[in-house]
Amino acid sequence: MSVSSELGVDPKHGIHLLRQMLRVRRFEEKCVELYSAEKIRGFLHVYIGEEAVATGVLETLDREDSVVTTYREHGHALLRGVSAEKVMAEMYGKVDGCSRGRGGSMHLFDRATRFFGGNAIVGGGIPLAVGVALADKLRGDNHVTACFFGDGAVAEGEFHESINLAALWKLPVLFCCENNLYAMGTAIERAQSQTDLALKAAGYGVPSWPVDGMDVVAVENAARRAVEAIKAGGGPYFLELRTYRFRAHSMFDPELYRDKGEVKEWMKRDPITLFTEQLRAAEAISHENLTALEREVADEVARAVAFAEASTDEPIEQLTRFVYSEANAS
Amino acid sequence: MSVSSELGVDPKHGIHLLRQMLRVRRFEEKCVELYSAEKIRGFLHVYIGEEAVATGVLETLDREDSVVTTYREHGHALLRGVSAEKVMAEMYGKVDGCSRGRGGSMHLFDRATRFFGGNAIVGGGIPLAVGVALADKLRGDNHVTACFFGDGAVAEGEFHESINLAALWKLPVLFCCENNLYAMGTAIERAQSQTDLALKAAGYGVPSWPVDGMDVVAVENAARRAVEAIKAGGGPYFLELRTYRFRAHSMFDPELYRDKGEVKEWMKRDPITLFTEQLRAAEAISHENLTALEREVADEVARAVAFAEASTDEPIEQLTRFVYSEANAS
Amino acid sequence: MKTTYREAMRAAIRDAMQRDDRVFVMGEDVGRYGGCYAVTMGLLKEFGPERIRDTPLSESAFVGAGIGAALNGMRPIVEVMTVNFSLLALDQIMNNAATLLHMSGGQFNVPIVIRMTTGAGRQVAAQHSHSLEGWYAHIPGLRIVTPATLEDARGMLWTALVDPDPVLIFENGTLYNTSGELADDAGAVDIDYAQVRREGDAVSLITYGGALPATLRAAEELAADGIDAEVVDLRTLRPLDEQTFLASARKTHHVVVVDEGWRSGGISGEISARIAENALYDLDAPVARVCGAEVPMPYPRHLEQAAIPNTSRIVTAARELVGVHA
Amino acid sequence: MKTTYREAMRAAIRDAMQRDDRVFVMGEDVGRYGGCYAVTMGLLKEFGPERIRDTPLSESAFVGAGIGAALNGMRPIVEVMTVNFSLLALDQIMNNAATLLHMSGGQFNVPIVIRMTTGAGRQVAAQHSHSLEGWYAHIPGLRIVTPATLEDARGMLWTALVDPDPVLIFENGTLYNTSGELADDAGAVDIDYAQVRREGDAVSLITYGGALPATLRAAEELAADGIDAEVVDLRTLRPLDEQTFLASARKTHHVVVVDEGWRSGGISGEISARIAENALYDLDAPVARVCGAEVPMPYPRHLEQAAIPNTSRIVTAARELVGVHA
Ligand SMILES: Cc1ncc(C[n+]2csc(CCOP(=O)(O)OP(=O)(O)O)c2C)c(N)n1
Ligand SMILES: Cc1ncc(C[n+]2csc(CCOP(=O)(O)OP(=O)(O)O)c2C)c(N)n1
Ligand SMILES: [Mg+2]
Ligand SMILES: [Mg+2]
Repeated sequence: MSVSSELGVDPKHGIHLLRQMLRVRRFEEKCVELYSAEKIRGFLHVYIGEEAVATGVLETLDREDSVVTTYREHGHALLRGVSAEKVMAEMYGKVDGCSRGRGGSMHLFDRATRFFGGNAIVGGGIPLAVGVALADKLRGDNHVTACFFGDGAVAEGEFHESINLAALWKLPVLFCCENNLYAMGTAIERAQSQTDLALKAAGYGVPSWPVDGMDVVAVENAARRAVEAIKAGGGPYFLELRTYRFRAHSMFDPELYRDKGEVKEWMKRDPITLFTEQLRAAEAISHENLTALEREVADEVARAVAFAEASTDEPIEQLTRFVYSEANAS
Repeated sequence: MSVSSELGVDPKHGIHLLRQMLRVRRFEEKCVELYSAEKIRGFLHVYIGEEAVATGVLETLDREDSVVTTYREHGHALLRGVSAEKVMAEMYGKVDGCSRGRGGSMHLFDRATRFFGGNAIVGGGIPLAVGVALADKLRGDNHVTACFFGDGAVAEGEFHESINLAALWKLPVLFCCENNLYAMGTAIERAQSQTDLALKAAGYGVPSWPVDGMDVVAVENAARRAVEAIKAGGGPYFLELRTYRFRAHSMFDPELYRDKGEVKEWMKRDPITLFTEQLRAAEAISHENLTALEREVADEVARAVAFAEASTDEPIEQLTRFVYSEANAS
Repeated sequence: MKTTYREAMRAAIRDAMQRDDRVFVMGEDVGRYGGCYAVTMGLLKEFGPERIRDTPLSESAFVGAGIGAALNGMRPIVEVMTVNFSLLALDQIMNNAATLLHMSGGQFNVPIVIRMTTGAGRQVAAQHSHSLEGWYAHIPGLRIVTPATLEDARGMLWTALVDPDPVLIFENGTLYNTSGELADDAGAVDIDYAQVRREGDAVSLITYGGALPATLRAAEELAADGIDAEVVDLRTLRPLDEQTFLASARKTHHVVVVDEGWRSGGISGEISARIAENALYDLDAPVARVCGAEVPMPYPRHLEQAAIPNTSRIVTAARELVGVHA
Repeated sequence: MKTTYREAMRAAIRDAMQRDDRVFVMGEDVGRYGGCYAVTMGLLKEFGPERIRDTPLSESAFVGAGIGAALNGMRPIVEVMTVNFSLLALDQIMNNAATLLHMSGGQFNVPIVIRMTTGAGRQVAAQHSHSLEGWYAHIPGLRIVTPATLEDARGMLWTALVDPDPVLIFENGTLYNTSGELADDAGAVDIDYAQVRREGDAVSLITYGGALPATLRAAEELAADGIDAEVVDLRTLRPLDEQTFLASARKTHHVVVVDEGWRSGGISGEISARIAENALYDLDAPVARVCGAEVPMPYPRHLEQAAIPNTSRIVTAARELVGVHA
């Protein structure tokens, strides 16, 4: 594939990356609207500003690889190939949702794409990822499990136990720390005695790099390098993906803990704007292309909403299904 | 105090250190005997081989400092000033024991000496130590809390959460990792992806040194340096005290996981033999002194056993005392 | 004075901080964020970061640190954001907070207060909707309290802080916005006794915490039918104030236990068992239970509402009980 | 064939490892040490370190990793050395193992087996003596089994592994040395039903796990007095096989529940409540409970023995029950 020198990627691939980021952005903007309209309820955590991270990383995975993520995972699900329809129906709590409506925003699951959820306990998904990777390794399958978690999760004991286990057993786990500098209202300086998170990985002998999480190409390149090393049998890798959350932590957050100015400053590095500009500068994309792209994405979102609206509620009589497997119901 | 050049310490102090180590050794040797005689029951974990560690560290603490330790803590209690009588009575489960017989070998407690136990959940005492230190700091008291735990505990999430908290809040905690190379039957290489434990501390910005835990003077010097730094406001310190457990993990351990040869090799570095030889070489102690010392220690142990034997059982009617504080009993 | 449950809790914390230097608050986002449920909003400014301490996401360590600080003379209020995350600290709670006094032969009591939000009803799905206060009540050494009224939100904290032993305060998330009148001089209340919130003689509805409002509404509905229900608010789940609910059972001869927690092996079974042990011959019918459905909480509103006790299920249960044997 | 409970468990593991490649064992000291209670002794040599995996002291991570491996097609047997340490893994157990199937709308079942030693009686004091199997039985999504006989030690594991959902096996530490005859072809047994271990018509003694031997001895003593006790071994604490114990209650009209766990809020209350709900009018007396004393376990033998159900307490309770109403 031809790589544009200014761009660092093949222009076609560049447009693909942009489309992926846009899909996530527009989908979530709609979610925020739908939250106000009370179509979506409970907790809603959007990824706006952080799209380059999941986009770059997930680009590097194969179908047989696996993904474990957090409650801020709409983007990850879409990028992994779960349809916007199914994700939106899930947000609505409808029976056609990717988790049959049982999970909602924080618990997107999809077996077909090896998307192991959607975990809302901070750090709670990390041991699962280690186990998924262990199963692959025990079977002799050469796959990677990408595990996403926030800077906040790094303080949890489970992170440490898990990375040690993965390193000790040389498991194919790609630890993707989405460092958006805050855990709810707690800035990383108030949560970590050592804020250079890459140093944590060193304590386990795990190779790690900090990556500019606002640069989708940088993320993709770093992830690709890591995935290759993992698949070559090198054991786990840790990527610290430096990014920023443009919106509130959840829909309940009054955002008292950070300056508007700080947010504005980061917004100048909006990964979508940045990359669009790069594509424009490299003349890889025209104004018309962009408009078409936006229209395409808007259509996808509209279809998703229509699908969710049309989908039905699970009958109340089915409340206690899926507590035990059906053959095993008791 | 005059420091003998070969010895590295004042001879008198050297004899004191030797006595302390001997007190622990002879006490525990008796415990093992009493276990076979079924006077002591349950779990019994002896510290034989590791005495230089607690001896050196505890030497550096003041009365107002605090100690939190594990289930392998007879030595720590004795060295901290809990009487051998009270410790032995506790091992017997008698009412005059330092925990009134309720705790047994793994749960020695003594408020008077700020000995906060005796914790039998691996890693479980570490957060307590952080809290004890936090209380001191909040009150503006310049004291240190020494927290002992094993190499095995370093794998527990609680260790990481706790050292981060202590470092973040610059709390006066002395983390003393008793690295005896095994957690029960699990060698450190099979538990830690990175066996250089000092590197762990670096991940939190906590200063750390490995120390020869078979050399009581080296331990004392390292601990003193750390305690001084902590009291000067430097926040927590981490000492990796390299030692070895000469006996089985507990009285139930068939020791299938290590070579007799390895144990023999380490026994050549018996901290008591080593230090006795040093004292002899420096002519700081004579054969007669040694004999007298042994007699003294034997007497202490004998008195402890007599005391424990003479002490009574808690009446069964008192079974449910100390579930709630007495004024609060319900 | 008009206030809310949230404000009453906050007033209680402020009051305690002012009265006793040894009191401090520690937990995730209690400071700069203002508290996940805004209970501690404004307190950072008032008391500073030493006494309103934001912690990292390290439930086991900061709960354990609270226990250690309590051992060493402080009176910590540890906020675990929600009961769901307290599972990460359960070892500290059960193996340290609840046992240290006993293991040390009475030497080391643990005067800690641990607050947490509990319960379902806000569509936050399976991992964020547990009602585990009844489950925690199984653990000797702990005191478990469940303020359900403004008075208790305002008054239980100080009593809990004065208590020499660990007290866990469970605040049902659906209650924070409850508003009403509270006496200007409202202060400490006991944490020993259940309370009859409504007198009646036809049926006893025994409940606590988040289920109290629905239970009181059910009593009103029943009254409209001529069934005079007594509502007992347990308030403290450990130790249980057996006398109060037994007296009610003896009076009404019919008992419905209402508990948002899962039914099997929950506190509802304990209450039923105690009534059977102590007042079986006073009953005109078996004790009935209206509990949470035995399911990890689903996200959609209609399923969630079907999974937790609501007024109509309580009314139905009471009617059946009284009807059958009336 | 003469065998012990320990050997029967080991045979069950070996058998499962041989039958199914997806089965592996993971836990602290299961390999080189040979298992804290020697259950896995020798298996490392037989199956190698990939399938008999020693883990670091990281309960949350290795239990979670077991769950992840189960999600991804394996059939892990995770050994948590004792129930006391399982508290560190409770978040993984409750918030993942028990909920993933539901949260994923039926997509991700978790075919994991978690074994742990439980119970008191060995003088290992408060932090090492919990009996929490009844408490775990509160959690929907889990199956809780408590093998108390050689047959069950030999047979429950395979059935648990075939089960598509998480099964927790609680092995009472006092049972490991139990020895007796086991059929040479002993194999899988159901994990659905309680079992009557001794028939009788005067009183039902309902129990499980570590308390079964003392209960059977109590039945013998009672028989000497002419009181013919029926002993029901619950075997599975979640879901409870209500029919079996209700049938027994209906037959004997007198019930004593024997449970090593703490009394308040334990499984004993649940059983009492279910009997009240379903068979109240068949009873001649309130359900009695003989449970663990509500105290963190003290170290001395005489106190510990006084804290757990023993034959004489069971006999006394049964005599009182039958006597009063005979
Ligand atoms: C164990 C646990 N504690 C607390 C919470 C509440 N909570 C949800 S998200 C969050 C912040 C997590 O921050 P981070 O890991 O940085 O992820 P981010 O939200 O920034 O993506 C907190 C405290 C939780 N869900 N789980
Ligand atoms: C949380 C927990 N898991 C397991 C155990 C069982 N156990 C007791 S001691 C021990 C080994 C601990 O090793 P280490 O920390 O190195 O201390 P050492 O015994 O070597 O002094 C284990 C696994 C325990 N007590 N607590
Ligand atoms: Mg973050
Ligand atoms: Mg060790």
